[in-house]
Parts: sequence; C-alpha cells; structure tokens
Amino acid sequence: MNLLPLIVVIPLLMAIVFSYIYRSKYIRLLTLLMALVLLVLPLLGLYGPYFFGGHGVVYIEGMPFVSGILYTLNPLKETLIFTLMLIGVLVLIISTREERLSGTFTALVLMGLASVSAVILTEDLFNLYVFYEIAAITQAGLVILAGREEAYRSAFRYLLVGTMAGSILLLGVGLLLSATGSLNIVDMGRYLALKPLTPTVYGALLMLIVGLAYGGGLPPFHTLKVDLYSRTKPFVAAILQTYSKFILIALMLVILKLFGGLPIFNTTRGVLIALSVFAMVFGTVMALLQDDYRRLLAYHTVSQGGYVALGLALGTPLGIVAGIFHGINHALYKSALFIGAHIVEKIKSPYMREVGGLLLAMPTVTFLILCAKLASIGIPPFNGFQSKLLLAEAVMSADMPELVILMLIVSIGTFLYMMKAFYLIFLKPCSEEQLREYREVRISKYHIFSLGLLVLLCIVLGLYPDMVLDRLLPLGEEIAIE
Amino acid sequence: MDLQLASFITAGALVVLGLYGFFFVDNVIKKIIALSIISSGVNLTLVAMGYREGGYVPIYIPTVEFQVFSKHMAYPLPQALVLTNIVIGASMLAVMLALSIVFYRKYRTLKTSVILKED
Amino acid sequence: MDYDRFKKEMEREGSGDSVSVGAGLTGELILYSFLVTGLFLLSRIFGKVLLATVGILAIGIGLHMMPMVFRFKRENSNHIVLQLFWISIFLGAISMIIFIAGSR
Amino acid sequence: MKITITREIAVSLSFLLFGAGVFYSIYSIEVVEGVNALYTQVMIVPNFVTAVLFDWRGFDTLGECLILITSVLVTGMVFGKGLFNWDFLREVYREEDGKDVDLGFTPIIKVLAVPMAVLLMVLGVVVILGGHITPGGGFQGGALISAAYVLAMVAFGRGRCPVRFTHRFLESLESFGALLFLILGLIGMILSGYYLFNIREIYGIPLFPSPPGIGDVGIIPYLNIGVGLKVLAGLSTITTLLVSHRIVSKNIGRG
Repeated sequence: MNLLPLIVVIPLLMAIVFSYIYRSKYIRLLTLLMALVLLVLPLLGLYGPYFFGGHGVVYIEGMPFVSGILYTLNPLKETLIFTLMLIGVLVLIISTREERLSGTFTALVLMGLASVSAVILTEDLFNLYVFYEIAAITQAGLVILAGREEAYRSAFRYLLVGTMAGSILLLGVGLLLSATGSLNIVDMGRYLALKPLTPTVYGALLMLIVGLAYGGGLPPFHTLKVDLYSRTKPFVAAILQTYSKFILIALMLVILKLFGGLPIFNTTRGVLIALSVFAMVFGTVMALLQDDYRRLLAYHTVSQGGYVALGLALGTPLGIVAGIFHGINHALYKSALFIGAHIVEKIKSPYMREVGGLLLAMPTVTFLILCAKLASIGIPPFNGFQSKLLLAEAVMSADMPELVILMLIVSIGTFLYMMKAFYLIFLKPCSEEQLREYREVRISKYHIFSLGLLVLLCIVLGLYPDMVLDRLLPLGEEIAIE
Repeated sequence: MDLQLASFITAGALVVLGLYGFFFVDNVIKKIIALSIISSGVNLTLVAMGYREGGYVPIYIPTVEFQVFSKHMAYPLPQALVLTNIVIGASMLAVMLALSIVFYRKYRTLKTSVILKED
Repeated sequence: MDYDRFKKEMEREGSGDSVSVGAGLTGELILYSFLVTGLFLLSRIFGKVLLATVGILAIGIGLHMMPMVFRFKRENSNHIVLQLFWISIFLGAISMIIFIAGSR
Repeated sequence: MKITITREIAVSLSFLLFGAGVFYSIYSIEVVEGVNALYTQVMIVPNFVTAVLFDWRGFDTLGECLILITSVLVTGMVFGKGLFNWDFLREVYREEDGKDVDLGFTPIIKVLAVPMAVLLMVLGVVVILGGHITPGGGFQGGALISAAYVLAMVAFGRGRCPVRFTHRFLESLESFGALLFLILGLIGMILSGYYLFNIREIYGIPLFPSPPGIGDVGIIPYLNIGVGLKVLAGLSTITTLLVSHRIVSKNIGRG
C-alpha cells in the first residue's frame, strides 16, 4: 500500500493533539518522540502518482483529466521532504531545552511541516493554495510565539500583506481554472500549450508571480521576511527560512510546468531573473549594514533565496538542478548558522558589538559555526561551493556571463559580512570578567549535536554532491524548457 | 446585458476597490475590511464562473430528468472552491482582528502608520 | 566619493568604526557594480544604442547620488507605508511588463 | 513618514496599471468546461457541491479544517496562550482587573434573542445533518450554530449568557471534529488504499441510513458532522477570544 498521504496526515493529526494538550507536563518527552516519528515519514511513500479518494484519470472528449487531487512523489520531492523533516526534527529537539515550552510551539512546527510538504507534493493548484495559506498563518504564529512587541508587529505586517497576496494568488488559480477547465498542473500545462493565450492567462501568470514573490521572500516582500526571521528566536528562524525556501522552489516549479513551453515564457524568465538578482544584491547590501547578528543572517537568507530563484528561473536542466541543490544546501548550512546564533544569543546578546571573545569560551561551537559560515560563502570542501559552482556553470551556459560576475561580487560581499560577524563575535578580544560570565552559561548537548549533524551533512554533501545530484538530474531534464 | 459578464465586471470592480482600500487607506480596520472585499471579489469571480444560462441549482430533485438536469446545472466545482475560500478568509481575518485589538490597547489608535511604524 | 565623507555619514548613523565603514563601502561598491553589470546585460540583450545612452546616464546619476547606501537602507525599512509603496510599484511594473509582452 | 508628491503619483500610476490588468483579465474570462463535465454527470449525492467538496476534493476540505484550527490556535496565542515570553501582553493588559465588561442589551433584545438562538441552533443541526441532500452542509450549519451562540452572548453579555459553552469544551469539540475527519480518511485508506476514500458500505451494510433513491451516501454525512462541529467550535472560540479579557488574564498568569 502506498502510504504517501501519511507524510502530511500524521503531522496534522499530531498537531491537533499537541494543540489540545498544550499544557501537559510531558510535552518535552512527547516532542522528542514526535521528532523520531518525523524522521520515518519521508520513507513512507512510493514513487509515482497518488490519487486521493481513488479518483484517477478520466477522458473527456479525448483529453485526459485528473478528476480529484493528485500527489506525486519523485526523487526530487523526496529529497526536499527529507531535508525539511530533518531540520524540523532538529528544531523540535532543540526546543525541548527551552524554558516555557508548550504544545503550541510543537503544534505549529508540525502544522508548518505538513503544509510545506503538501505544497511540495501536490500537483493540484487549489490544494497548493490552501496549504500555502496554512503555511503563511503558521509562520506568523511561530513569530508571535516570541511574545515581544516587535514580533507581534512583524507578524501583523506579514499577515496583512499575506492576505492580499493570497487572495491575488487564488484569483490567479481561478483564472487558470476558467481558462483550462482543470486544477491539475500537468493538465493545465497541456491545455495551455494547445490553445492560443488569452489576457486571462497573462493575468493568471502575473498573479502567480505575486504569490511566488510573497511566499519565497523575493523583493519587494523581502523586508517582511527579514522581520519574521530576525524577530523570533533564532532556532525558530531556522525552520521558518526552510519553509519559505521550499515554498519558493515548489512555486517556481509550478510556474515552469505551467508556462514553460509558451511564448510568454521568455518575458516571464526575464522578470523572474530580475527579481532574483534584486534579491541577491539587496540582501547582501543590507546585510553589510547590520549590527544585529539575527538581522544579518536574515538578510543573508534573502540573498541566498535569490541564488535559488536565479537557478530555477533559468529554466535549463542544469539551472533547475543547481537551484534546487542550492536550496537544499542553503537550508542545511543556514539552519546551522541560525542555531549558532541561538547559542550566541543565549550566552550574551544578539548584537555583535556586545559580544566578543567567544572563541575561548566554546571552541567546538566556534569551529562548527566557522564551518557553516565557510559553507555559506562557498569555500571548496563544503556544499555551498558545489552548488554555487553548478549555478555559475548554468548561468554561463545560459549565455549570461554578466550574472556570473554579479554572483562573484555578491559572494565577496557575503564573505565580508560573514567574516565581520565572525570577528566581532568570536575573535574580538574581551575582558577576563566577560569570559567568566560566558563560562557560566551551559550549552546544551542537543544544540551542539544539531549543529554538528548539520555541519557534517554540509561536508558530506560537499565531498559527494552526486548523492543528491543523481536524484535531481533526471527530473531537471524532465521539467526543463527547450 | 449578459448576467455572467455583469458578474465578472462587478467582481473585477470589487477586487480593484479592495486593492485601493488596502494600499491607500491608513486605518487598520479599514485595511482589513478592504482585504475582505478583495476576497469577496475573488469569490464572486469563482461563483460567476460556474454560471450557466437558465441553469439549475446543483441539487438534484427527481422531478427533473437527470440528463436534462446535468446539461443545465450550474458547475459545482467553483462553488466548492468558494466554500473553502470563505473559511480561509475568515481564519486570516480572525488573527488580524486579534492582533489589531492588542495593538489598539497599546497605542489607542488604529492608524497603520503609527501601529506598524519602523523599528 | 571620499572616505571621510562616508565615515561622517556612518558616524551619524551611530556606527563609525573601521569595520562598519569598510562594510558600508563594500555595500556601496556592490550596489554600483550591480547597476553597471545590469546595464551591460540589458544593453547586450536588447542591443539598442538608446538603452546604452540611458544606461550611461543612469550610471552618471548614480555617481552623482553617491553615497547610495544610506538612501537604499532607508528604502528598505520596515515602515508599512514604504513597504506598501514598493509592493504597489512592483505590482504595477510586472503587470505592465507582462501585459505589454503579451499584447505583442 | 512623509510621502512626497512624486511618490504619490508613482504609486497611483502603478495601482492604475495593476488594477487595469486585474480588471481586464477578469473581464475577458471565457469559461472552459473541462473537468466540470465529469462533475455534472456523475451523481454521488444529490447535493453536487457537497459531492465535489467531500468526495473529489475531500483533501482540500481537510486543509481548510486545519486552517481554521491553526487560526484558532494562533488567535489564542495572540492573547497569550503558551507564549515563550509575556512581557508585551503584560504591559498592554496592565490596568485590567481581569473582569469583562458585560453590560448586555435592552430587555426587548434579550427576550427575542433566546428563541432566535434556539431556532438558529435547530436550523443549524438540520442543515448539517441534511447537508448531502438539501442545500447546506457542515460549514453552513456550523456557522449558524455559532451565530446563535454569538447572538446570545452579545445580547446577554458573556457572564449571564443562557447558552453556555466553556472554553475547554469548545476546544475539545473542535479537536474532535477535525480528528473525526482525519480518522475517517485513514479508515478509507485502510479499506481501499486511498486516503479519504468514500466508503459506500462495509459488508453490505450502508454506513449512513438514508432513504432509497439518493445514491450511495457513504461517509459524507459523517464528514459533514465533523466539519460542522469544527466550524461551530472554531468560530465560537474565536468570538469568545475576541470579546473576553478574562482569558488573556488567565493566560498571562494573572487571576
């Protein structure tokens, strides 16, 4: 039996249970158990289509239509879901060391995991919209959990704009439904390729791009996302940024599948590349100006999101694979960096000028964070290097050498602010007194374990990138545009 | 005028009006109302898509022959989508109203530019 | 663009030590090179003399407006009015691009 | 924050462009029948909307149940349920003594509210249970019942409300409704391999007793009941949260 829907259903079920028993004494234990269950989930599905309610393909006037909701699993989606669940597990494990942990946090994380995996798995546009909205409301909830005024404010902003963007996205879905008579992405793409394009389809494309920019945190929505990441607890930001990266990847793939073969795609590609380049540059420039370590990392997330979107927007097989691979790598090392930021915040403060000399207090953590930083810059033995190299290759073969120059410049900027942060937090000399103060704070084993695991994965993927690339390449060729 | 076209024009006008309210009105509650107007416009677009000239309500009553009924019935799919979207809109609305209550208690004003100022 | 003026600006923002000033200068350079490379790309794709002229003009304006970084930082603030302004501009721009490209 | 006149013009222009784009694309819709042809020809239950909602697109309905649950959870969190830090809420609710202001309305409204509420509740139950035959269904019925509750609460004030649901009871009801939906889906999966499969009968016994001639109803009425419970509890909880201070004070550890 194909157990594919359980990937979504089990987290949802447990989310309801956790939100009901949120004040129980055993929350920590249950959360740990739940984390173990999550690790098994990606292995449940079989490759191929899965029809909900047994409603398969029907032929209407010789055209095949999927009558119900269709999920498909392929190696690409499996890899994405595995990464997502892994980071979810680590975040849940870390959360058990928090004071005042309650079931609401676990419930929201599970709800987010379920909805993002549904967005990745689904082949149905309306189903995607429903789970996209759940993800939006969940992200706002995870920020509200931090409980400070700025957190409330950024959640409010996010929801206000998000309701607008969500409605616009739904309007796009509706327009596509009217133009093609189906909600299944593959059916829609087939129909659109047959018939001449109408203004309705252009409008739908426009609205899907708006939804993509909001869900993935491309400009001009990046300020909202940055607020989200920097106002919550940094380890929560780790899962938040994973959500938005994967929503970005999923929606990009949807746009490629729907509009890939159409004459309009050339313009679309231009718009998407422009958006991703803006994200890259804006993120880097703003990160250079930050004093707050969390905000610096948040802007870094935006700029790396630009890389992911750039690769996918190219539409070539290599570009798609490179983009998705960079998304996975980014989720790994960025989560490590956010967990590191959580440790730094716990010990002293998130403001880089107030810390200093942490190297002496915790050499292991420093080393691990340095590794994650090197991975994020793109230094050879780490995974960031592999995916950035691949991206540069893809951009070169798409005949845009200027963008490679820009990518290099942005990488230099990344190097600069990452090293600036590293110097200010870990290397800058500090007084004996401060050092004693640092040593009083105990760092939990769970934090170091999660950090170590993520860094280890970064190194493994950097040495053997084929582990992931082999699974992505066939799909990249399938989706790619001529 | 064609009823369906009239509905589409109304729906388009609702969406555009809602967008106007969302972008240009500086009051949280009014912004939220504008968002719900956008949502209504989208819902109206969807419902109007299911319209069929001289159609039946999509609930079968055995007094009509099924063949005739199924040829003239309004499309049920957009209506189902609208039902789902109404609940989604209501949920978003609830959270935003709750947040605006908290911020009103703090600032004693509903001006967006005061509540959501730079920080 | 002289270093001293830049440092003065940075000090007014409250972070005037050498690390921050260096970072700020790099940001400025990245913005500027983004402008230049972007124009290169556009002029190569569209291949028009007009575009090149406009591009040189834009670079000139950029040079005149230096330092751009501080304006840029102000525009990236999270004040809701600015955010909505840029979102609205974004919506207008992409609808113009897509509908014009579609009508051809 | 001052906005200059240039910016006003730019923003108006871009709004006009986008508005024109949206309007134009809605105006030029031409509906293609597509998969609708199937939905109009196959009868599962007499109410075709319910059939699409719970049979073909049951998983969407599940997602929408879940968004209501998330929303109730997040609304609760905005008012202090299970936060990491309560400083902001404690600052905002500083002067409160934790009592709700329950003025209630004039006697005319009070006299009318009770029978109206009872009628609405009964109508809601009818609408939920007959959702597969007649117009209506889980959402509509649930919304009616919660409207009745809200009506009574507004007329009498929360303290002296004749229809009394405790907060905990509503929470349980909501979780139960959503769990019912999820578990019915799982049962379908065990029996047929498809999640949310509409099981018509088990060993020849129809799952829901229904008059003959309206097709195989299957699990749709149960799904309707689950959704109804969830919607009624969800909307009532949200309203309670929005009108009450006492819950906030309790949540932030004061009273």
